[in-house]
Amino acid sequence: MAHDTHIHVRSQAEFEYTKKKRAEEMRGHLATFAIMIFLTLIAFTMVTAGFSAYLIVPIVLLLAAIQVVLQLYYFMHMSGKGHGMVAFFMFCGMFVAFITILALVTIVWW
Amino acid sequence: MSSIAQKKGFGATIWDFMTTVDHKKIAILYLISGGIFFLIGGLEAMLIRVQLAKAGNDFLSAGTYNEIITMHGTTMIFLAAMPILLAFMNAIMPLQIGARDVAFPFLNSLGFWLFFFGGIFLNLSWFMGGAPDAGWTNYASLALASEGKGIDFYSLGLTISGFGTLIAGINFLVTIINMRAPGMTYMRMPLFTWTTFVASALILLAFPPLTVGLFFMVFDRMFDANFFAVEMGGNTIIWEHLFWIFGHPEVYILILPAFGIFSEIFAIFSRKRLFGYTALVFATILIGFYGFMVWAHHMFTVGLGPTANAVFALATMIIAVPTGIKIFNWLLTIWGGNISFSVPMIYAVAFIPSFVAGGVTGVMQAIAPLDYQLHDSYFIVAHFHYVIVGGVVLAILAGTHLYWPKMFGTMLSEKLGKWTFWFFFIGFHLTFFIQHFLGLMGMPRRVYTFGADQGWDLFNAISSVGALFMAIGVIILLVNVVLTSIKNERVGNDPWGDGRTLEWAIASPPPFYNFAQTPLVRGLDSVWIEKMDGNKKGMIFAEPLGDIHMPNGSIIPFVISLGMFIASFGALYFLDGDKPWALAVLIIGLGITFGSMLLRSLKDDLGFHITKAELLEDAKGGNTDGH
Amino acid sequence: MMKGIKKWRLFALMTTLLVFLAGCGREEISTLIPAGKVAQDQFNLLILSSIVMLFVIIVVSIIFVLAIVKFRRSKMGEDMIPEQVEGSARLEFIWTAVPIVLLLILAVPTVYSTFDLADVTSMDVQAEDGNSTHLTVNVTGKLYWWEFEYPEQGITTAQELVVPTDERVYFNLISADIKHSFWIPSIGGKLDVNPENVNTFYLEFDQESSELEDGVFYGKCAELCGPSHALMDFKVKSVDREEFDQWVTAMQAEPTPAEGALAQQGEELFGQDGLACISCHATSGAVTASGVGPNMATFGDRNRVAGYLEHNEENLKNWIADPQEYKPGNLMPDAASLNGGNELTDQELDALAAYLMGLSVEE
Amino acid sequence: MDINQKYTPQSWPEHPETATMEGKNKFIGFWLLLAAETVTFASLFATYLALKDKGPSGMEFSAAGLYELPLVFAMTMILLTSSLTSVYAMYHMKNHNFKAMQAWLGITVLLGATFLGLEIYEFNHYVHLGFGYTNSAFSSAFYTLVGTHGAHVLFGLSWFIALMLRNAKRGLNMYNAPKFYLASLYWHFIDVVWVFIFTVVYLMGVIG
Ligand code: HEA
Ligand code: HEA
Ligand SMILES: [Cu+2]
Repeated sequence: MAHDTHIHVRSQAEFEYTKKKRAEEMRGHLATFAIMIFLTLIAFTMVTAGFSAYLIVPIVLLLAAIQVVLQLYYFMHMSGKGHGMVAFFMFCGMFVAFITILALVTIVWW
Repeated sequence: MSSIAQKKGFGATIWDFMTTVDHKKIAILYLISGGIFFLIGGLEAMLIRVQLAKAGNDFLSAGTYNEIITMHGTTMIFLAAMPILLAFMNAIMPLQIGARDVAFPFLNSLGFWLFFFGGIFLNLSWFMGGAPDAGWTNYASLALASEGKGIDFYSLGLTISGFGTLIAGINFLVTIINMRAPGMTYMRMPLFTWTTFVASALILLAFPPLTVGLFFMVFDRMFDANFFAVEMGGNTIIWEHLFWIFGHPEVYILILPAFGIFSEIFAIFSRKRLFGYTALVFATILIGFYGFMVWAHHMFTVGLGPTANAVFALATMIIAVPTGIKIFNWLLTIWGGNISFSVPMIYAVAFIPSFVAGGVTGVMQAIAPLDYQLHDSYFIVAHFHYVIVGGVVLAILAGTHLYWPKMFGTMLSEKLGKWTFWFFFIGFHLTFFIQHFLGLMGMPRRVYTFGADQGWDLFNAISSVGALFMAIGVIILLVNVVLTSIKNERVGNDPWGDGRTLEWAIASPPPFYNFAQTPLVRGLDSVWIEKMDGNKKGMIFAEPLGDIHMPNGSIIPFVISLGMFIASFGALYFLDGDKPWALAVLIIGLGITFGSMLLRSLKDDLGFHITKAELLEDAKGGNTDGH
Repeated sequence: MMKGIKKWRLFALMTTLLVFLAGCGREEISTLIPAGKVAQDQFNLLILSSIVMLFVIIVVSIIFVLAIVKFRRSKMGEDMIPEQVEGSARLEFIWTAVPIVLLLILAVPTVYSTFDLADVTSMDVQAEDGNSTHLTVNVTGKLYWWEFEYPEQGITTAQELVVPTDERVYFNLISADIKHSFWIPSIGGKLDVNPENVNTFYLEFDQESSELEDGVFYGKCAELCGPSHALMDFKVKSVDREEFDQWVTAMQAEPTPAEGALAQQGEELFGQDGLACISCHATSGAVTASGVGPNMATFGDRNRVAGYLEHNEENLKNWIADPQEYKPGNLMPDAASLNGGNELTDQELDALAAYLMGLSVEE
Repeated sequence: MDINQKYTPQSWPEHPETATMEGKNKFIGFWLLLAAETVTFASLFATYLALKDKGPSGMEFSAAGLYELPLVFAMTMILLTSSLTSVYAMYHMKNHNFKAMQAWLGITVLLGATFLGLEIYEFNHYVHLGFGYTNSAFSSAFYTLVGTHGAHVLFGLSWFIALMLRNAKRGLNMYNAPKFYLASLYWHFIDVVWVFIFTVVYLMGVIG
């Protein structure tokens, strides 16, 4: 642990390059955000518009799922380098979450 | 017990342990407190068996009996078996992967103290108006109706110790993911490390539902919430689901590390590489995975409907396959080996038929329609003691003998060890084998007495005699520990002579900084590889000798946990009205906890360095504890 | 049909074997001596699975014993280093495949039986006269006693279930308080008695209980429900259909007044002007309301006092005087508290006992 | 690692949050905690769904009649935006621009606090309608689920504030960079949970 931080000073070109890359990434995040707002709008409008519940429920759930994927993969960088184990455990967690919810909505009230 | 104890005064030793963040010392703390809880749980088991020794016995009253079985189950599972396994994980796993310490030494200590205070809190219920009495499963309708504070002790105590366990689980996972020595790929990790990994993953994902369930329980009982209050629309089956979503993975949290310990033992004492290492690893992962999909097999009689019952029955049966893979790979490991029957190996060998017997009754229970008969009968009690005592407890006893030299630098007596084994093993089968038939003969579990007219007298009496044998075995073990510590004959790195993994390449007990130089791992069973290559040291190094960075000890984890402990008493009583002090206690307790957390985050604690010179000095003097 | 009988012979053989092994549980209560279709099905599953499990254990044991006998160090020599075998794909395949096959053998009857035993579709089937073709009993679990209501017959009894033999009897189960579980081991597996929902299943009684030594099957509560969980027993009388119908008729009739001075004094004490026991305990079988305490209409016919004590006046009097002593945590007030704080005299207890023992619908 | 080591944007590593061993450990450990939190919230959601609209006979409240969508919509927008502002903060953290990071974090905190205020207002409103915590199984489950989320928001806010104050004078270094990063991860996770809350509780509640 003693030797794990050696300081690496980047060349100006390297530095400019990463900076540009980051700025681009940030624009991507802005777009992601716009999509999330848009999805939320759709969800709320659908409900207020009063379509049939059979139509709305699957769609709003799908929209929520998309939003979550956006959050996890873009804002939280879950696809980034060094996130292999992270993704694995998050998926395990989601799996357990899923069966828990499935069980309690199906086999509690008979 | 160790050399440190003799050099320092008693007070200083205590302080040392209270502030330690060293995984090896924390392991000792886990072992001692888990051991004491095991004795308490065992004592409760003896009381159960005395009460049931004859029909119509009135040794214990009905209410007391329910408290005792509840505390027996809870203590054994949460406060004895799991912590003792955590002790071995702490002591051995970082050494096996060649790490300097665990990923979060501070949290490691916090995890221990939370478990410890949670356990003490739970057991104090005996002296403060009655222990919990709704069974270790604490089913909601009974728990809500239970008078007194017992159930609140249960909920709060398990919440606290549960947080401790969760922290330990995260800590081990990160350690294994990040801190492996160079060359220690996942598929070169010793099996005990693998099982630690999977068990920790189960802890990570199984404890949250329990915590949530316990919160509901607290809210329902103390704040008039209605999660389980039927007349207010609540539903008690929710508790059953949450409990078992936790509860079934929990039994694999117990058995997987036990499998790990036995895997090490089979290889060492057969002097042979584990047969089908890859299969063993994947079987471990599969068991962990399936473990989450079968919980409703504890609820076959609840009335979930035939579809749910059939699905869960089939899912449960599947677990027999990976478990069988393990059993047969172990058999093939000893097959063609050169078996030395030292005490750990005797346990390992005895484990196989015992556990298989328990496992196959598990599969019988998985047959849902048959389980309608077996459920909540003594057949179940027989099943789970066969897997737990025949699996987990045998592993704990084996591990205690196997790793005692590594933890304390001296060997437990082989002779007394064999006496313990025979008493315990015979007693175990005597106690529990016959309980299968009691169950089939119609005896329900959790009955404080039974009438003489039902034909269960003889078998119960035999069962109680068996328990006595087990107690004698345990007492011999205690004698063994005391005598060994008095004699204190020091041993070298590899006292069993056939060590295969990294923990056997380091001094017993290891210096507080573990490996002075991080080892380089060249394959599975790295020490064995080096030995076969004629490298006497048992390892080669991945780095030159240099300064080592170490974390400082800290009393803060202790204080944080103490604060929670104090606050729990306040939480227990502050709604009572007649106890105005309770609110103050609650606030003071929380104040201590949050204050010390704040202190921790404000004060930078950057640790210290051991210099190369000191390390060289150490190596020369053979001084192992670094002081 | 022939084939079926042959199968039964094999099972009978195994049965004797197992019963022998089990040191013969009592036939009133042992799952090993099934006395009805459901228990028989479950027993067959037990035998089938035991055979499979025995096979597994034997295979493991053989390998195991051979290994530890053949490869001990005393034989192999102190210094011998065994070959470090990595594994074998073929063996892995075998011990994956064989257990799967064994499990499939178990899986088929498991699924079949799970659905079969849960099949209550014919419960509400009605015969031409508008009555349903099968008997239905509503069971309510209460703190340490059982109530059995026969909705179509309009009668209620407690603690002792009376059922006809050789037909399907359907049960609706619900709890009035804490979760219980309804179990008659020799007749069939248990089903939980939850506070929030009605559970339904069926049982069949193939044997008349009068053939048993004790004259009744034993039933149990199988789910921890408080201090007296162990004592929450009930009994089952299975009688042929004719006798059952007679019993129903007798239950529906007005109870006959108590005979004899002592019993009449007891009736007085039991009534509103005495201790008011009657406000919790009905004494007529012809009620459908859910009672606070057990219905006493059949008390004299019972096999046990309080579900588990021997059926005699002594126990009855002890029980009335101090119910908490016999079933801790039960909801019956002790006699003194009903009597303005005074203990009942022996004479009063005698009277109550005489009255209660006289309550009967069987002749 | 030396806590007093000063960095320039040039010497600041590309992934400061995982550049040290401590950072790496914290990073993985925190994600694991989030996996556990996922299961925690799943248990709460599952219970809520099982108990939705369940209460004593004659209960006057139901999800369809109770919830007020405009308020929830406003809360959603605010929280989503705060997620974006915390992304901005991390953007500047990686560029080693401490001031900008603090500023964006400040905005995040303000948005979060507004959200929390609205939630408290909402709860208060329901309670005044007579929909108290102990009213029914439904009310207990609702308040516990949404309230647990609220508690997470509160904790996230305190965390941000503590970090901002503690490091105001020190600036960014390798010791606190992982902490800032984790706090922002936590914030995103809170947002993820909220997405499900507004979908499953409110939207699906309103349509009945
Ligand atoms: C360490 C603990 C542990 C372990 C490992 C297990 C392992 C298993 N358990 Fe057990 N169980 C408990 C602890 C454990 N259990 C406890 C504590 C309870 C009761 C809780 C309570 O109610 O208080 C319980 C209860 C319990 C029930 C509920 C019974 C009831 O209450 O009605 C069931 C039902 O399916 C079950 C099944 C199984 C199965 C199928 C396995 C399997 O994992 C076993 C697999 C192993 C083998 C099968 C043997 C080896 C395999 C071979 C040699 C291959 C060939 C085998 C075949 C083809 C069969 N268990
Ligand atoms: C890890 C788990 C574990 C372990 C190791 C054990 C170990 C034992 N258990 Fe336990 N048991 C459970 C977990 C465990 N049990 C659970 C979960 C339940 C269900 C509870 C419930 O229904 O809610 C249960 C229930 C249970 C019952 C059923 C009670 C009932 O349903 O009414 C019985 C009855 O025989 C029993 C017996 C025993 C015995 C004889 C041992 C023996 O193996 C114990 C051996 C140990 C000793 C004998 C130590 C003795 C020590 C001394 C004598 C020294 C004392 C001295 C000092 C304190 C200094 N257990
Ligand atoms: Cu299980």
